[in-house]
Amino acid sequence: MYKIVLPIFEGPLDLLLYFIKRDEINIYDIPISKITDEFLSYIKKMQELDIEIASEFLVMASTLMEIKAKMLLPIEQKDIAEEQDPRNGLVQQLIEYQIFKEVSQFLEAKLEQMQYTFYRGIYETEIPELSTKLKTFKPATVYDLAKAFYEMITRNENNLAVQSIKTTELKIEDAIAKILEIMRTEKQISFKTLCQNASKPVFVLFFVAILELVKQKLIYAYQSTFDSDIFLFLTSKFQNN
Amino acid sequence: MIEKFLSLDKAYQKQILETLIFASEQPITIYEILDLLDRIDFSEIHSKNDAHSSIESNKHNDYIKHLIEEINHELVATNRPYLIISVANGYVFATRNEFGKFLGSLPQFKNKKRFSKAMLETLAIIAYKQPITKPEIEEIRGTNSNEIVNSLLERNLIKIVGRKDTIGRPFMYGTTIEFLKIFGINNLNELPNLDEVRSLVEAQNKREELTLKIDFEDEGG
Amino acid sequence: MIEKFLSLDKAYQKQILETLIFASEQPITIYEILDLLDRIDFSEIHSKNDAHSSIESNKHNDYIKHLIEEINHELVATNRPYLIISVANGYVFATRNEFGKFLGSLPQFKNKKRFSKAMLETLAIIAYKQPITKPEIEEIRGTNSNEIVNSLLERNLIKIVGRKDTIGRPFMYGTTIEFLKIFGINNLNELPNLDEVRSLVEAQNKREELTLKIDFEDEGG
Repeated sequence: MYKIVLPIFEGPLDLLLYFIKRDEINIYDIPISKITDEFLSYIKKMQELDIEIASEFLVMASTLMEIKAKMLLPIEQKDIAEEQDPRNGLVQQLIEYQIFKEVSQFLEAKLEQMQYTFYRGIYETEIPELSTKLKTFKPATVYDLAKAFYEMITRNENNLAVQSIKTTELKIEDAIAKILEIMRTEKQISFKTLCQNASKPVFVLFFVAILELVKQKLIYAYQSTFDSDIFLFLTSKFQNN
Repeated sequence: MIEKFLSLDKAYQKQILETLIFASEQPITIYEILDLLDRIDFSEIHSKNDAHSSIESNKHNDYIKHLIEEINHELVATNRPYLIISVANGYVFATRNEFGKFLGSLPQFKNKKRFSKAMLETLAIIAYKQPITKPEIEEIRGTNSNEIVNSLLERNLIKIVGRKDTIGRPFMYGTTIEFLKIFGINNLNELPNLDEVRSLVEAQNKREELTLKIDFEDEGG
Repeated sequence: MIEKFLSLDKAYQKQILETLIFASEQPITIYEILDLLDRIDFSEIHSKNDAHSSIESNKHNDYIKHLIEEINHELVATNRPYLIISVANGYVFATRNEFGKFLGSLPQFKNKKRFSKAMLETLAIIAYKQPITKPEIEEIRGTNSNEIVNSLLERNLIKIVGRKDTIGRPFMYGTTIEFLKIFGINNLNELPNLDEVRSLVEAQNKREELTLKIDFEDEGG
């Protein structure tokens, strides 16, 4: 056992490719059991080092274990359809990723060629204007626009801590009824769609209503990653009622 | 200080100086020039003379100005249609008037993408909250926005889309097709939503390359 | 058409062309050049010759390219540290390598050219698969790409090109002119052919298999 310094892996695919390269593994015939063990021990090391493990690593771990289980099925079943090697999906994914890694090396080489090329810095033809305005006038993209708006409303939130909130018109019960009414026809809906155009108090109200509905097991909420949209589905309990 | 630069061949000095002004994204001041010249890595270059290294430090400014003048002489003498001019904030390349005048009539050379902070803020409010009246804009910005709204109207980025049924029946404003064109979006739905902007702003705050040390078992070894 | 331009003195033609390229904020295509030359008001200028007005219309492109080449010869001959290069299907002024390398030693210039592995990978995916959504990028990379996409947006290397009609209506992203400029390519066709990259990757994968066998034999022998 010795210490080496590794750059953090870009994700589970990157880690798998690292194992494949390091151990000179034939990508078309991955020793799934060995690589699964390696993968799991990597995750364990991350845990030991108290590094937050991204969900995709856990998903990959379960995929590997699933493949491993399938590989252990009796041989005659494997013979039936050779092309349905349980590793196929993973291999295709790894190769696809390798392809873009390869292209990114091409981009890196282009960048290297351009390392000493610098474009003209300022394009202005109206010079008198330039002298007074250029420092304060900056080119803007749609993201700058959105950022300006975001910063303004968050600034207002801080400055105007005491805002008159008009929640009185709407009660939690109303929000629950509203959500159930929508979901009766829609079956599933995302939280964002639900709260489209909603003011902040209404937004909060909806959120509380959803928590209540989840608690009552009338709906369940699903989120694929931490910061992605939340999708709401009706439960069987609701459908049976 | 800039001894190393001063020890270079004068023609070379001028080329380096011209490069700095050419590539700078803001008008570059003489102090920025001196600072950058000091920090450029000239280690690969062997000095050709040291005639100028004897220049007193307080004369460096004058010497740089003198070099810029010489560059301008060369530019004019070799019929380049641009030269280096000095504006309030520093030095910058600009087209010579006799050629720049041809561009004046061409709309693409009016720099439409540049905005002051106040303009961008006001435009952002109108883009996200349209239709919106001037008093409503002013409520959000907390400041008089009359002039800004007018200049946005003038630049054809916003337009009057109606009147609000409140006291004084104020105009309501909305964005124009020109606005979409300048920001490169097809319709208002393509404006980033605020969650997306939030994650962008937060990402900016924690931009750091992570390197991870891991004890790794080498099974072969 | 550009008869009026062609009737001008050649030295003057070059200056006007150089002005257009110099003043253009983005690489200017030959078609934009021809269009602008056609629209410039030359009424104050009296023609000095009409030697070139006989150029056939389909040769205009070649003639403009020829003028640009001549301008570049002049720029090098008169020791200017920049010249006109062709990138993003257009013409743009840029520093010559031997001078740009001095700028490259300054962090404020160098940092702009710095890209993480993750950024390059993500850019490669977007360049080939555009328009592409974040979930689709993440599927290929097998990892969350939110921050990377945001920082590419922020650096203006990618842009939002629409929304996809699927659940959540996610943004679709595409590459920008800035991307072409930074990487010095004229258009996306200059990127390696994906099928060829695939065969290369597959060959590499198989060669590894070969190497492994050879290694094995070596060990045995």
